[in-house]
Amino acid sequence: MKDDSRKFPLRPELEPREVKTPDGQTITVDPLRDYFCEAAPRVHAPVYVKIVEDFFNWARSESLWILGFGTGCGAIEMRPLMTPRFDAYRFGIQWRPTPRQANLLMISGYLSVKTLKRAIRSYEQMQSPKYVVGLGSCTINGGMYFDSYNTIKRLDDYLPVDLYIAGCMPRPEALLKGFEDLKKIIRAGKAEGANAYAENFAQYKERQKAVIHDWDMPDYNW
Amino acid sequence: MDFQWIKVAYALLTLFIVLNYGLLMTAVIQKMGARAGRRYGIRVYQNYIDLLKNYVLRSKITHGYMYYLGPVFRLTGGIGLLLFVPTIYGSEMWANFSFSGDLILALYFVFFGTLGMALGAGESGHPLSALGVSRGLSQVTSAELPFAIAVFAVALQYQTLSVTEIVAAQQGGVMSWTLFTNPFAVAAAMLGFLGSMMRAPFDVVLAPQEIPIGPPTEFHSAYLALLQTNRNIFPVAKIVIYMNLFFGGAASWPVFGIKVFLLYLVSAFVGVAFPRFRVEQSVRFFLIWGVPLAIVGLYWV
Amino acid sequence: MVYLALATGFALILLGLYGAITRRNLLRLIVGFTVADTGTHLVMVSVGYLPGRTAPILGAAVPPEVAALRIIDPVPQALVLTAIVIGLGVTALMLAYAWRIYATRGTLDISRLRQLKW
Amino acid sequence: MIKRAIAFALLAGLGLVFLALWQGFEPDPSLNRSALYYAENTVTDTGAANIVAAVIVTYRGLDTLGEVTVLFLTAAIVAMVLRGGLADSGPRPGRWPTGELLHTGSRLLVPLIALFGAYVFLNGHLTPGGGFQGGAIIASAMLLMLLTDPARNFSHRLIATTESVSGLAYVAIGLAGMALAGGFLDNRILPMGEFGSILSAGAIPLIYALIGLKVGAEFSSILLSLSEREK
Amino acid sequence: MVSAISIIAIGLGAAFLLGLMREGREALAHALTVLALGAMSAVAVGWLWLLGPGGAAVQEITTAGTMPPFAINLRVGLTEAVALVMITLAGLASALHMRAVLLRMGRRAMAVLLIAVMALAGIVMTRDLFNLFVFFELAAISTGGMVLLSDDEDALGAGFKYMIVAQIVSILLLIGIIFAYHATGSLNIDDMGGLAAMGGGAALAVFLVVAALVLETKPFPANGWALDIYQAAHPGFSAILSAGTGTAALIAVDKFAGAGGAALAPVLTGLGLLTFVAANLLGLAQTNDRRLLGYSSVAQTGLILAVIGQREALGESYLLIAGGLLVGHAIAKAGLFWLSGLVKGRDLTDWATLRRSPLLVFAMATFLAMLLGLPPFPGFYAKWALVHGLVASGGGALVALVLIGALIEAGYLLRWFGFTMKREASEAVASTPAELALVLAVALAGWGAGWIWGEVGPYENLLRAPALLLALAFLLLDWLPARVKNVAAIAALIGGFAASFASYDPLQMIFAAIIMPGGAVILLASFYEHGRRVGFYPSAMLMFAGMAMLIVAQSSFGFFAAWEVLTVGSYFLILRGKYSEPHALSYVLFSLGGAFAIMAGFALASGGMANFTMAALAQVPLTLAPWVFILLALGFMTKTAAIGLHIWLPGAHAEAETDVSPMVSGILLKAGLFGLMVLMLQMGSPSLYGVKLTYVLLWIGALTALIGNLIAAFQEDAKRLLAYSSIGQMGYAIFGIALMNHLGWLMALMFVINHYIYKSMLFLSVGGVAKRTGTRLMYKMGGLIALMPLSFIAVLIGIIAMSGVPPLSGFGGRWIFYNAIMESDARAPMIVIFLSGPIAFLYLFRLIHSIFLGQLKDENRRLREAPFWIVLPQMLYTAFLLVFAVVPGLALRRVDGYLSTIFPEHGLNWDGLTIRSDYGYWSPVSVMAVTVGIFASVLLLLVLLNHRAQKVKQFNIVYSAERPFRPETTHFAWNFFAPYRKALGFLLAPLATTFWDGVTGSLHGAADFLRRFYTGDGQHYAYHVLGFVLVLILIVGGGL
Repeated sequence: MKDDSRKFPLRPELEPREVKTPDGQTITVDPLRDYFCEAAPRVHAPVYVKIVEDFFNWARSESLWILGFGTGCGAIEMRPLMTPRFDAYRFGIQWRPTPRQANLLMISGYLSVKTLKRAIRSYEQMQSPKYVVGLGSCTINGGMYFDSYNTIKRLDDYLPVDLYIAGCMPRPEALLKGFEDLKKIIRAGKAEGANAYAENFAQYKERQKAVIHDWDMPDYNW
Repeated sequence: MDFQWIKVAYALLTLFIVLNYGLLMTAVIQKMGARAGRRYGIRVYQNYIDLLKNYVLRSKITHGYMYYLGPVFRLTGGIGLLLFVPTIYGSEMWANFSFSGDLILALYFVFFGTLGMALGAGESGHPLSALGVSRGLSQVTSAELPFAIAVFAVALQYQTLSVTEIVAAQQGGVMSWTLFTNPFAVAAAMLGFLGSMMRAPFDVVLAPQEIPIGPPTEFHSAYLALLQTNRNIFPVAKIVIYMNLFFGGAASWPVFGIKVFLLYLVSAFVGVAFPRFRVEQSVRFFLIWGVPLAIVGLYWV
Repeated sequence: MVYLALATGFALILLGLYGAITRRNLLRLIVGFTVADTGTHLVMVSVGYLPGRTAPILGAAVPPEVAALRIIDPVPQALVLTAIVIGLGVTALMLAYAWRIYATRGTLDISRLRQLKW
Repeated sequence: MIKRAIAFALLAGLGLVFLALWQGFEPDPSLNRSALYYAENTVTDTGAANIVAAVIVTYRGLDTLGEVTVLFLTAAIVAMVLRGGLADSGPRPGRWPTGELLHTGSRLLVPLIALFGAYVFLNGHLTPGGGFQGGAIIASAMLLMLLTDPARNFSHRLIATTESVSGLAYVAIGLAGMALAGGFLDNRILPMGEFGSILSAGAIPLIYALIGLKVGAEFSSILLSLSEREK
Repeated sequence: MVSAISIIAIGLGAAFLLGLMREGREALAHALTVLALGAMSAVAVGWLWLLGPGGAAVQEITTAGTMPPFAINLRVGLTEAVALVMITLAGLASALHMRAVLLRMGRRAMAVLLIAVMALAGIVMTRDLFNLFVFFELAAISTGGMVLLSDDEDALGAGFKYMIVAQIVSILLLIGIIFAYHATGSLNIDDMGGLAAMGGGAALAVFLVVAALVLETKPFPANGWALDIYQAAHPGFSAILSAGTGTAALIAVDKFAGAGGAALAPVLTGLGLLTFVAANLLGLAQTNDRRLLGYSSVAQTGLILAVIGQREALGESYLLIAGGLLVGHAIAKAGLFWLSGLVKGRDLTDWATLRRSPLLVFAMATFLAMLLGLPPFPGFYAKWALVHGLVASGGGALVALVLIGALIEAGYLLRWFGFTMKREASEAVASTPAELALVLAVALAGWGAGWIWGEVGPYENLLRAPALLLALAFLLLDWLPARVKNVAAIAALIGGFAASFASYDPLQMIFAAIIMPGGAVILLASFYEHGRRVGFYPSAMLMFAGMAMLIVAQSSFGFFAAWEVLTVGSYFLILRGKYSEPHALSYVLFSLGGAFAIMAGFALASGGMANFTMAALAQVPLTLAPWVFILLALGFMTKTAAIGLHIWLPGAHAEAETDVSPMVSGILLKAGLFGLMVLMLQMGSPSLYGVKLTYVLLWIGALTALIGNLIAAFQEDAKRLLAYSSIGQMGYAIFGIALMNHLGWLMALMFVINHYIYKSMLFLSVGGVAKRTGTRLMYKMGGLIALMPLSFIAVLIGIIAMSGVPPLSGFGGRWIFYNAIMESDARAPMIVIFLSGPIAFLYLFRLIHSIFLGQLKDENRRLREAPFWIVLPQMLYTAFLLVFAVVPGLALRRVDGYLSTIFPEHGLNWDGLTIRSDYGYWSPVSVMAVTVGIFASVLLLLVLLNHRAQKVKQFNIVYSAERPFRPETTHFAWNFFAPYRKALGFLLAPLATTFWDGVTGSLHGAADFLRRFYTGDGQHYAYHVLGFVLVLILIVGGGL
């Protein structure tokens, strides 16, 4: 994306560059256009009949694959979920190392602006239907960092949050409860954050760019 | 040769049985692993849900044709392997398409899926996928050595390359299994088996987080679902070969179920007990332990 | 007598060659070869000598009828003449070379002519 | 030092070879078959009294032709070599003039020497002597002239012509022998004459005369070339 | 006809006439000189004609009307006539060549030239020993004169050194002559037969004469003077010195050899071979072209000297051999010296300037080929006959020396040719048309000589072989545009196949099919090339002709000739690559080494018999059989690049041009396989010390497969990867043949076809990609799948086929292979070959991944698909592979049937669509159907679910929530199998390379050390001469 109001110059590797081809011609490579897909996200409305869609939603709710991405101190509260004491696996929950295969993004605690960019990327690289859960007060209103220059205050402004789990920090038990609630939302067919994100794409981007000054990526990270 | 179309139906039935068996068995084994760690572990039907979820994801991307075809190759490899080997000894019905070729066909068909998957992972453009492929190929090719030599020892032992005939030669009691008639070859082959199961200590190929998860890093939705399907069929198909070659085969579905389960359990036990090898360590491991064992097995005949 | 001549000839050859292969000066070298040549010629005529006979020229002293018994072998004599002339030619040529070498190189030292080697 | 030692060793080895030859040498008690043939047949074949001359000019005529050629060749090469250096030699300061005495003496002697040379080569088939000896004597006349008057100009042309014409004539006689007599350089193309007389022995005197002229010219040419270098 | 003595008379007369000329009439003088030399040549040629085809009797010429021995006599027989023709023609041509310098130096120089030629003619003709001396002296003095013609300042020194040596020689000669005369009472050489047997002084005299005469042939080590002259003299004169003087000296030795008696022959042989080997070794260290030619002359003369020494042993073929070597050497050396006159610089690399003129390159190639004894030149027939003759007389060790020397000679001569073709060319050659015409005429004379030798020898005349003529015809067409020639070449290949189609047996048929139609398919790719492509088509057609002749060869000679032809053709082809100079050299050296082994093997097998059929290999006596087998197998395995002999292959195949790589890889390698097959077909499996040789071959094959594959996995260069893969694949093929059973051979034959197809295809694809990307390094490519889809498909199909994954045709090969080894009980090599099997996957995957998958680079973003003509053959191969995968029976069944006639046991059964062996079964159609069925179903499912997938671009990958930096850093390709290297890297130690480097290094070191012997000091040379004589006398005397 070319934006004249850009406050920070593009990284050198993203600047358009002149390249000599093997047969001697000179061509221009614009990395942002040539290396990244520019298409905008689509809305994927439920297309099957209600009963089938319900069945699918049930399956989705019982197979929550979390992206192993810890943004803040809350990440430490997620580890015990794998231990014998909490054993989240029995609820169909597991961690995946790649956003392509995950469908639940846990924002575990405060989110600095720098990390926000990564979170957005990761979220956009997940496949819908996908869900966002905000962990702790920091994602709700900034929490104890409400006056920090460097954290975002309201996660929902930037990513479509399906569920918040309050607390500072919430205990693993709270998380388990949170997953139960999320499952309910999914089963009810109300966890359509991905579609909301696609529908209100422009607004989301506006808000994201308002805080991320060195925006050096395409609008949507496929 | 007259081909009977009913064989297709039998094949589909075999496939159905094996798929379900695989899904359940892997869940059970995972659960056993969890129990060993004092957890409940996943639900027995969890694999079905995951599979279904992945099949019906709404959005998907593609990196190109080979990326698209990679999982197809992979699953074709798994299904093909299953169908080219007689599943149940002595049954025309469950011999499936084994009339197409013998043991050699099965051995080489293993690579069909591997190659396709590697190509698909390659086209995803992810360097870590390629890294995973590099590790996987290095490891698999060396794990293949003791296995191939052992297989050859068995073929020499029974003077045939036909799987059915090899199983036939092992009938007549436990003591006529290859396991007892040529223990070294079997030991070597089992080392190779461990190497090809992608379980610890040979799972650095998929090393989660380090190279996210290796070759399938970019795969998702139905692609991943196909791979998952394959992960439930392919090991079973592979174990069927081992079972037929070394453990007397199976004359009925219950025997089949038990033997496959036990063999699978071997790799699971080893996996629980041992840490990871680096790739070059596993390559050396197979060359230092696997190959000599296999050679002893070969000369044993 | 003939042995003495022969020995002298051989000695001359050796002497001449010794000079030719140890002296560095081109002119001395040529002289050495001339000496050796002379020795060769001496050897040649000595070989053709038959004790107690005379030169192979017929006439009053040696009538043709008895020539076979009276004359020495004429062939080496003929050969030596040729050899002498050829030796002369070679010597002249070497001298000319020596002159030319001196003119272009300014030296008569054979060890300085080692530009071509290996 | 090493060089000397090597030279010594090598020559000692050669000396041993010579010693073996010397020890094994046994003078022939009688003429060998070649010599015997010449002794018995020279007169009838060639009519020459000097058997050596007959051998040189006739039986081994090809050698002699080669010999003459050697001189011709040497003369040509020496001229070539010396001419090549002409450019860089430059003019040299004049010499002291040679005295009147020398001039006169040489003028007196030169014709005599030349005449003697001619005598020697013309009688080559009868008495000791021959073309080479005669030619050398003629060349000594030349040498005398050069010594007495280094500044004197000689006609190269004349010398060269003499050289070439006599050489050509020699070759022609040789070919004539092929056409008219028994083979190349057969001397019987001319009448044999009376044994012992000056006009006998077929072409031998003629050939010797040609050789004499040629050798004289060639020696002169070589001397001239060498002396001109000194001017 | 005028008497031959008129050669002497004319020479002398003209020389004297020149004396009459005035200064300033040089042009006239030159005309006279040329006229005289022309007349001399005419007489010589006339006599050659009379004595040769005319069948006239030997001419005795007497002088002075007196019979020998009392007068000098001359003799002209066939040998003399040949020598006279060479000498006079060399003189004539040199007079023309040296026109400028002769005009400058004047009539005297011309007279000297005339006399030199005359003297050489005299040496040849005379039968009188002293007369011989006179002519030698004339020759020596005139040499002294001719040296002065040079512009080189150092010529003076060289001339003087020469005079020193000449003086010593003449003294020795005179002493020898006079004592010989003393002993025999005659000067006639004919009277001196067996003189040495008299012992004492006579023997010493003989040895002195022999030593002096031999010294004239410039034997090692007493030849420093000669080299200085070669280096310093005017090349025109060097030509005479080499072609004329050398010839004359050899004739003189030959004449007098009879006097030396039996003891002399081995000495001459030893001396000759010592000279041959040593001079060639010394030649290795040379950079000055003329000195190099000098060494080569010395060496060749030495070889002929050795032949003279073996005259008795060689019997009837003596003349053919000595003459062939002599004529070949004379023509070639004269031509090369004249060529060196056209080249300004004196360094070997300066010869690159010749490249500007294809005609001169042709001439140079001709000359070098003549020197090396390549077909169809006289030296080829001579070398073949020599080796056979030596073997017949039990001189096996001599054969080894001859061949080693020849190989070293090939080393420096071809290195020089490589320089000429590949080094930086300065300015164009400034040659006048006359000079050009002269050189070309000499080159053509070489071809003519080749024809004559072919006619008179007891072998087939190669220049009558239609295939070879067809290839040579392309030399004449070389001025046409490349595309026209390409059409002609394809037509020739197809036509050749159609013409001989019916006469092949199935084994030949398989090879013929890949050679001719197969070659034509590859040639389709050549349509891509524009311009004239000078030299490509003659070379390629030469290779194809050689291959075509090879497979139908009946006699060992025909087989070997074909082998050489294809080697030469492929060498020129490989040399065309941009950076292929060193690789082409090592290729041709290995090939020639192999060829020599083959020649020795055939000679051993035939016991020296000239006409030996291939079928007679079966009757080789049991004691010899293993050695024959080893030699022949070794020779063939240089071509298949078996382990240890493989180091030439990667470079040669990788650096060759795009359309050449598939030819040399897909087709040329099969020549070695064919040879091995024929060998084993005829000889079976002989045993040596109780070890079956085929068992050794099994090991070689297995190790080759292992190492070839392993190294391939670690290559970064795509073409090198394929090249190493070829090595590995050839290992498989050798393994298959060495199994010596039905299925092993079936596999090998299948493999011949399959390897041709997929290796050609892969080389073309990779070549096309390399053409577009401008690099062969795979890690610089990547992501080309979308830009070059057709190439990708070709590579994909190729690697699937090659790795043996069902359902494509490669699997058939594997299946047969496993069945084949089931029958064999050689388990240990089997294990090794198992090890190598899976490694193929590694490099194949790497090939396709690094090039086509992964990240596309900046500079490659706008690439187009490879050129149409390069893609077209690939698509044909793809189609063929697919068809072949379903119905392998098309070819397999016929081959199987044929093999049943050789190995009746354990064949295949054809049961409908299923193929059955004794052990297993395989139904290609079912495999294909099942696989395609499953694949289609699964694909359908995937398309159903994912048909709306969003196509993303190359950086749209998950990257730990970051994004890739640049494609270069995101493409994982370099050192792709790093873990494997860690584990197995020790196997990659370049042992073979180190070994061969050591060999060449020590040869070069030896040469560099040895040549310090030639200090350049004239007196040292005198020592050498004296020492040489003494040692010679010691040796011969000791033998008395």
